[in-house]
Amino acid sequence: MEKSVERYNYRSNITIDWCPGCGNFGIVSAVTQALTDMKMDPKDVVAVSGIGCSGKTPHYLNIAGAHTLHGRSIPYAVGVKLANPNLNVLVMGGDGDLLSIGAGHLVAEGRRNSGIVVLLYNNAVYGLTKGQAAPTMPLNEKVKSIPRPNILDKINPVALAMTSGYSFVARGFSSEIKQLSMLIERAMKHKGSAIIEILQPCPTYNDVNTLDWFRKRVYKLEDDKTWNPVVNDKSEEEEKFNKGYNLSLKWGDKIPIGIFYENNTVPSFPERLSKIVPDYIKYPPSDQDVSDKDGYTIVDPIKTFIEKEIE
Amino acid sequence: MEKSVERYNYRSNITIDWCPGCGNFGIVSAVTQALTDMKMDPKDVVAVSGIGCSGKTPHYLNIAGAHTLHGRSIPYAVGVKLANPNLNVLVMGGDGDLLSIGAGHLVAEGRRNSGIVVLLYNNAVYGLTKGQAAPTMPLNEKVKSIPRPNILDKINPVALAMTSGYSFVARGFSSEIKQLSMLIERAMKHKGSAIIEILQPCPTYNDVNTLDWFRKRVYKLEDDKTWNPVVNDKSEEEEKFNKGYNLSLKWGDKIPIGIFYENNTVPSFPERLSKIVPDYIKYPPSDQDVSDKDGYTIVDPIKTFIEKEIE
Amino acid sequence: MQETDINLLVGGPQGGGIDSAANMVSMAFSLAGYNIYGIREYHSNIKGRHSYIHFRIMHKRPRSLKYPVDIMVALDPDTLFEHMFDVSSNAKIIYDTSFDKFELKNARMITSDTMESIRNELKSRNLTLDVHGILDYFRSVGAVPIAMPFDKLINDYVPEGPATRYYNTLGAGTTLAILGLDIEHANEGIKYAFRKKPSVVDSNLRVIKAAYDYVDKSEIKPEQLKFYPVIPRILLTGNDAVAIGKLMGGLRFQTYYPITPASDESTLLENHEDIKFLENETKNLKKGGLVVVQCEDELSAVNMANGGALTGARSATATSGPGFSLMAEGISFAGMTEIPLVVTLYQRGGPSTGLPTRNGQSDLLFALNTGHGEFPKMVISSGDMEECVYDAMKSLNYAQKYQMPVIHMIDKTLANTMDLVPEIDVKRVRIEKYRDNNNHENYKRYDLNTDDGVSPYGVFGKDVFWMTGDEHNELGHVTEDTSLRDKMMEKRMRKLITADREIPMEDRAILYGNENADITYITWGSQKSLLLDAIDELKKDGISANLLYLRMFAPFPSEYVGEVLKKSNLIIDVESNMTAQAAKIIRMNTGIEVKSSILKYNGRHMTIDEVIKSTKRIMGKELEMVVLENGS
Amino acid sequence: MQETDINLLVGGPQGGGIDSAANMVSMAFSLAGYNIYGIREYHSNIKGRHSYIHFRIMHKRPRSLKYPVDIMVALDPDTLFEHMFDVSSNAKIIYDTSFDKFELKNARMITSDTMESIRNELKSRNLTLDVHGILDYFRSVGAVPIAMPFDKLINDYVPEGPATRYYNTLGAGTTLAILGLDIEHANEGIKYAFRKKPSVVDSNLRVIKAAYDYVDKSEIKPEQLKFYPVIPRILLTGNDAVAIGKLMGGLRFQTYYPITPASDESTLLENHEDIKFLENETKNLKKGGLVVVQCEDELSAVNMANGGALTGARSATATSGPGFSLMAEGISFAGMTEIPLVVTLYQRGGPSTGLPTRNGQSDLLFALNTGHGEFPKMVISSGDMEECVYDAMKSLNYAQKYQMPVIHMIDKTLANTMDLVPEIDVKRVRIEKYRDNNNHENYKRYDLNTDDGVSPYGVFGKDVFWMTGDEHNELGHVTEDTSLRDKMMEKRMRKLITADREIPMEDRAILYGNENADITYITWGSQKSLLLDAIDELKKDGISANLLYLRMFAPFPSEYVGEVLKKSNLIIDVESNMTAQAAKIIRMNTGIEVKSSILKYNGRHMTIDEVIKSTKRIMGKELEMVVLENGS
Ligand SMILES: Cc1ncc(C[n+]2csc(CCOP(=O)(O)OP(=O)(O)O)c2C)c(N)n1
Ligand SMILES: Cc1ncc(C[n+]2csc(CCOP(=O)(O)OP(=O)(O)O)c2C)c(N)n1
Ligand code: SF4
Ligand code: SF4
Ligand SMILES: [Mg+2]
Ligand SMILES: [Mg+2]
Repeated sequence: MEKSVERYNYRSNITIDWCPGCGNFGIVSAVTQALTDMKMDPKDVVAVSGIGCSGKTPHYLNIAGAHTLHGRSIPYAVGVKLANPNLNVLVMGGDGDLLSIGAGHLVAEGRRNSGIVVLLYNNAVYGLTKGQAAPTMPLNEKVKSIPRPNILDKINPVALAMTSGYSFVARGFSSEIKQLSMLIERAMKHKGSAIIEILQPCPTYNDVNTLDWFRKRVYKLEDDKTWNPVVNDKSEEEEKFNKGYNLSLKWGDKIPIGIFYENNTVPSFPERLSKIVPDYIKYPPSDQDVSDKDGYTIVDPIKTFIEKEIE
Repeated sequence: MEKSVERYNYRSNITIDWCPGCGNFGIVSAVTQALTDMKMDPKDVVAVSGIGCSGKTPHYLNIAGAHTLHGRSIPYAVGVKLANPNLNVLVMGGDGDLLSIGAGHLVAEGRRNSGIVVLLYNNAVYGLTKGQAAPTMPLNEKVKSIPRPNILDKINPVALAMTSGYSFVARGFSSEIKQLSMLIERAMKHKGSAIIEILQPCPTYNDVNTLDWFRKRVYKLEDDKTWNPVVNDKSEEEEKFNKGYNLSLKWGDKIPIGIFYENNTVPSFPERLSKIVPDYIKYPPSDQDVSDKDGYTIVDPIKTFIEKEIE
Repeated sequence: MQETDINLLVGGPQGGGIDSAANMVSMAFSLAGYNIYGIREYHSNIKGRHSYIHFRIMHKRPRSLKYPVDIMVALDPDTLFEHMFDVSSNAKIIYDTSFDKFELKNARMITSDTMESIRNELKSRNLTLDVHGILDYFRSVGAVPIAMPFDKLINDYVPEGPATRYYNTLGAGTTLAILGLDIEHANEGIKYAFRKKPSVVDSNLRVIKAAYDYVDKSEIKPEQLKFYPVIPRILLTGNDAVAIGKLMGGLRFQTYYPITPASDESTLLENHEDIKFLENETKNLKKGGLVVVQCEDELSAVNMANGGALTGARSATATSGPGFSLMAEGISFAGMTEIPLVVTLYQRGGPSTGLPTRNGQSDLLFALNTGHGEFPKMVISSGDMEECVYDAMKSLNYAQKYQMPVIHMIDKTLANTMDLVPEIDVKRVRIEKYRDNNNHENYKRYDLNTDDGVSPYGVFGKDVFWMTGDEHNELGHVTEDTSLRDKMMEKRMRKLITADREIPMEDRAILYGNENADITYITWGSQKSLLLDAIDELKKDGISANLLYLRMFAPFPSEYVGEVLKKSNLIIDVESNMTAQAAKIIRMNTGIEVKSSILKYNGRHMTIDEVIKSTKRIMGKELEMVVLENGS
Repeated sequence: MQETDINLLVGGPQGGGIDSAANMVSMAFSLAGYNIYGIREYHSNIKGRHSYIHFRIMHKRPRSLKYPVDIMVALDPDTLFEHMFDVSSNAKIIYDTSFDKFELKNARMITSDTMESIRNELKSRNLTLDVHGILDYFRSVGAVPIAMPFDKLINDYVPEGPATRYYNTLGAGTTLAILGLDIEHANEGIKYAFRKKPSVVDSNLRVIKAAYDYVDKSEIKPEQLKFYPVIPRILLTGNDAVAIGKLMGGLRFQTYYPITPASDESTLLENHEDIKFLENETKNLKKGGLVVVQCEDELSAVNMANGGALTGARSATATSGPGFSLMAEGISFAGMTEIPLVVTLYQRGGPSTGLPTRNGQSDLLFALNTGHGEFPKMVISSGDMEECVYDAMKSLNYAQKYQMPVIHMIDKTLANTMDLVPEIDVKRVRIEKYRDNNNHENYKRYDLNTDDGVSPYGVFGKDVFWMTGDEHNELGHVTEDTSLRDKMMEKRMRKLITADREIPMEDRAILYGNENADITYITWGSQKSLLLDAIDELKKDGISANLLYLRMFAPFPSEYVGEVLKKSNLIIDVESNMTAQAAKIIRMNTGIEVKSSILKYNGRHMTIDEVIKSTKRIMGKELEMVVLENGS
């Protein structure tokens, strides 16, 4: 994160093929804004996505991009991050991607805390497969793309992320670009794993949670100057966690956006690994020489696995 | 659940091959106790397990048993339950099974609320694969089967289940057989999906959370006569949920066991389906005739899919 | 007079109503007594990218599509560019006057790669890089561009707008008018296409009127179309046909996770959980609805379907490649524990996410060998609408009879084919149930005392028994005993021998045409009907061909296939994949190497013209393998 | 004097220290200059069920095991029953005096199925259903039961107890004493076996003394064992060997989810993240540790390894059947996006959970065809310790060079074989890296301008590029362009042709023995060394045999295999599966049908006696296919 660039265009020149009015446009703007503000070297940021409308995002950014498999963006991102902990890794995933088929990985990442930043695009539907209910759609809700009211209940992404152990948890809104870019920047600067639920209108399929619907409801947590969700000392943990969690359950006429919880006392996985794996940060797996100048192994199998030798 | 039997031996005659002192023995006792108390017709209860030491349980019970795949016990159980909602379906899964490889299904089942009962055997290790850390083992804990302190953090099963939407959430202890059998009975009588985390010593691999360790710490929630975690009206929901959730975070010198939360106001999936699928409870998928006396279909394809016909 | 044979292409932006246009055209023609056959091509995109329907309209039932087309309707300028090579001399090209000013470089939704080849093509012909250029090109080959003022016309008849919403109806309506269809048929087509959105029917009818009035007043001379009496038929896609077959076949529990091109089947079923029954003699039967569950992923879908089957419910799931990959473990479990599971596998362009909305037949070897370890499974494949219906029924039967997973393969082309199917025969396939257990006292789920390998099937709710994916004894308890292991392996595999013996050859492999032909085609899936048409065509050129059509890959009809091929002369394998998978399977089972092949893996449907041309190249020994390239 | 050739079996309850006994015996013999070869058999159970190690001890390196055994050590009564047919006349059977009173019906841990066959066996011989009966049986065949008072002996030397904890050492020590090994060797064996638990070394040494003293004072006459000079060797299992090879081969990122019999590899690696380097000339290199991640499941493991590889780190994962089934989608992704991924696949008894701790070779066709769609992958297989080491290195090389997934197959027998391997050659295999990208300005990840199909490999952290599992253009952006699609498919598949051309035949298929033999065996995996021994044995009987040993199934060396087999006389396929999968692959690729086969699918390791006997039955035309049954 030390390298930095001036005046770089973080948007690629690929035509965006999202529907007109899609909230994803705002997300792209917020991401490029954050990268611009941070003067991020494009080689140092990797965008990892799954499959869905959301999954197309990396192609629209002029940074390294991996558009992977439905539900598996987190494992890919963690692979990149742990093999090269010096990279900034952003996950861009749909609510179906991360909370349905990928929910197991989302939960597991809380325990790992690898230091990735997860952007969860919440449009309450499966966009790319034509509008089926996503796990963020409440029971009995009826949007235009489903033939009858939703028979499954919703999961609360902020509450789930907190319960799973993410050490930075926030919610943004795709039309509040300035706040969202601030949230992304904060998340990227946070050492452990961060997640930002992003409320995102899908005008094509979701005619309930529309742009206006959100506009009327969202309010910013940071507008309350007494709101301080940051834990820098274990003693504050329980209280701030409970506050953030209980707040996350609020949904209805007023929807809070902003940071719900940030805990700086939980070591990240790279920090944990550094204690075991020699020179992990200096020479991570991505950056090692594995052969000598003649091309032969540099590992001493006997010394490494010493107890196995006879004589 | 109407049929009932007197004096039935719910233990099968299969030799149990768990290690001496394993907490699983207590779980089997509690299950058979509950079934005995409920005079359950053995044909009406199905035990579904994944793979692990825990996964062997169904063979030791004299009720219908499906010993399925690692991590997939919940999908199997839901398949059985939704194809025949008149059955009582018990899931018996390890903490690795349900919280690691199966975590996605565990979370999804909260949204579905099919009416299954999940018994989560928490021994903090992967028993059958020789003692690796399970997702319930805290960060930095060192049990005898792992070579270095645990590098992953733990997930809290009660908190996760509540966040996911289970409408009955409890914790038991394998040596508190009477309470555990009561919890199982209560869970089985509950309409929505229920989960019981069961603290279970694994003397072979886990030398931290031993029988004594638990004995010293557990206390019963119901011993506090003011404790009432049952929601029968939506208005109580928020407060009781918050109480139960915050309590679930307590872990250490005192570990609460008992019911954390029961919400009777969430319709179960079979109840939701009954509104859409004709005669769902009376003639569920398991119990329909699909052909006439000559063996031909009884479905009228044209009338069913009417809009597809021309002329 | 030559038989009517119209090839039509309607193109426009994804989300721009191509589907409704297709439905409307199909219905209108069918009311005029015609048959239609159409295939949809579209991007993996919700709105904006190029999408089209390729149709063929004949009185006798068409079974294939053909390039070049006789009429093309361009609902956007992109269509003109994308299909520059797809029109015949004489073709009529209907487009909006306003496109005139459009420059190629502004066609944002044409992908850069395609853009580049169009640009090169126009440049090499010294044409301008805009609609003028492309129209010049069309004129140069003899085609007739017909410009219509889309917005003005629509605004005149539907002033409330927005006009863009009616481009599809205007384009389709104009086509019908030009082709000489009665406006009443067109109107009925509208009512059908918008049957679920009654509020828009009226305005669309007005647009039809606009189209007919316009053609009437213009210099265009409508065709003289002959009308035929109408016989009852159903307009089906492959997705529909499988759904209907499954329900008729007794399916009562379907699980799925959304995926193209499979989920249309599940969505259709989900909308018909309220089954309508035939009236005769079913009065006293236990009749209920269908349960369809949208799962959290495909791991859940396959295993939940397995769970449902344990109660005796006929259970199935449907998916395509990526989801199928996730089902391997659950299929192996079904094989081991002898669960009647049906998986409908809709193939799309692979590998990985691949071409998610395009055609492919590249999952055959995977399906055949899917899941770790050795266990019996059946793999069957359908090639036309009727097969989709009846094979879906048979799949459920096979699963029940032989207590094993049955993989029913459909390709995307077939799934998205629109075909008018004569009435469905409810007595064609008898429903066969699992072998019932009548020993509830001492029930052994895996009774070894069985000649055919099939043990009675007890179900949860009626019997107490055990089952496990571990090797097990007759009671379903875990065992590691060596001799019991051998017996159980042999019992399970024996069921495949039983199936091989019992299932009639016409359900497994069929030789269409004359035994002693010059050419023997081999194929499976959606190319079936195309090759049948091709054989007819070739006959006109004095070439005799027959078709060895494969419907079942496991158990494979080795002997029959071997016998047919031993007698064949030039054998040509036709598949929508790169590695000629069916040919490999044939060699594995018979030793016979099929040397010539016509393959296509660009994701688009095969057309009869390219197949015939390639056949002739192979006959002329110009090439052994031809890769087909048609399609945009 | 005949060469020493001792077959030994140590059996006892799972968790009863069989492993330590095995390690101790191996080390002791190796210090006496011998070689050992052993295989462990155990239930899927933590404590209590029957487990055993089958050993062979020779001066020259043994490569197979043989029944009947010459010595059997029974640490529990179950062992006596389970192995009633496994001892030779003359065999010595060491057991605890207290077993004498034991009745078969009290052997709770013998599964009911096995129990039943033992019971029937004893009954048919009119023997009592207890230890007396089984001892009578042993005596009747000429074997010599040696009863020892286990508890008393141990209590005398290790009064602090508990005695049961030392049964293993006592049994093993007695064996060594009887076989004439020096007590010093036995003591060294103890130190090795308990090197990680130094606190118990002393008490175990005392038990060794107890054993030697006992034999000394008894009437048993120890063998006269010749001692040889010791050469340096390493005691390896297949799991160890692969781990070592991977690390030497440059592996720096390994992901896994626990599963038998794969996770021992990952656990070993996890305990050696602190790599020790060779000293010469590596001073200025960038050296760091190994990262091993225990994942939440196999979906995560395979995809996380893919992710790691995107940074340039050599990445791999390891699993067995059920986990491998879950990896299909990730492997298809690696094929599509050209990721160098290595998956070590440890085969166990399938299908489904199957026989989780037993042997099988039933995942070959699945591995070869895994993942939806068509993409290049390599499938290689190892058959002995050295191959495990060097093939693991080569797998990483192939993955890097050809940018595709490489599946490296090991079977459970090999994974759990204990073998003394002469020093590892660090210069045997050169490390080959991916083709570096040196155009950082205009980098095209999937540059089509490549003859061999291989484009330069850029990595995250050094290059900005894109990649997707959708079909893509050279930059890695999604495309659905038809001609680009064809080019990309062809580019990817071309890499397999390149690999086929470049990789030397000895890494793919080897003909061992005389070209013109009466019999040609075909095999792969752990039967390799057994068949090499068998060929030697048969020679003694005047039968000439050779072995076509297969190491690489994709790309398959069709031509070579075809040529060899065309010249062969009687071809016998030897595999640990039911459907002769390698033979099927041979037929698919060469058309040649292999008619005779020796197959085993009861989950136990093959032994040379049963293979030789079966060979003779096949030669005598008694049978075409023989199913082997040895093992408990
Ligand atoms: C294994 C697998 N299953 C299913 C699919 C089909 N699929 C593609 S996108 C998608 C869901 C998209 O929804 P979401 O993740 O919410 O993203 P959105 O489109 O709403 O941004 C699905 C199910 C797939 N590609 N892979
Ligand atoms: C797909 C798959 N991956 C891995 C395994 C190996 N496996 C068997 S049991 C087990 C874990 C057992 O741990 P847990 O679920 O906690 O159950 P316990 O033994 O502790 O009761 C694993 C990983 C498997 N059977 N299937
Ligand atoms: S379908 Fe919804 S989420 Fe997808 S691009 Fe369109 S508006 Fe956006
Ligand atoms: S390993 Fe642990 S959980 Fe498994 S049977 Fe033994 S004590 Fe019980
Ligand atoms: Mg979404
Ligand atoms: Mg556990």
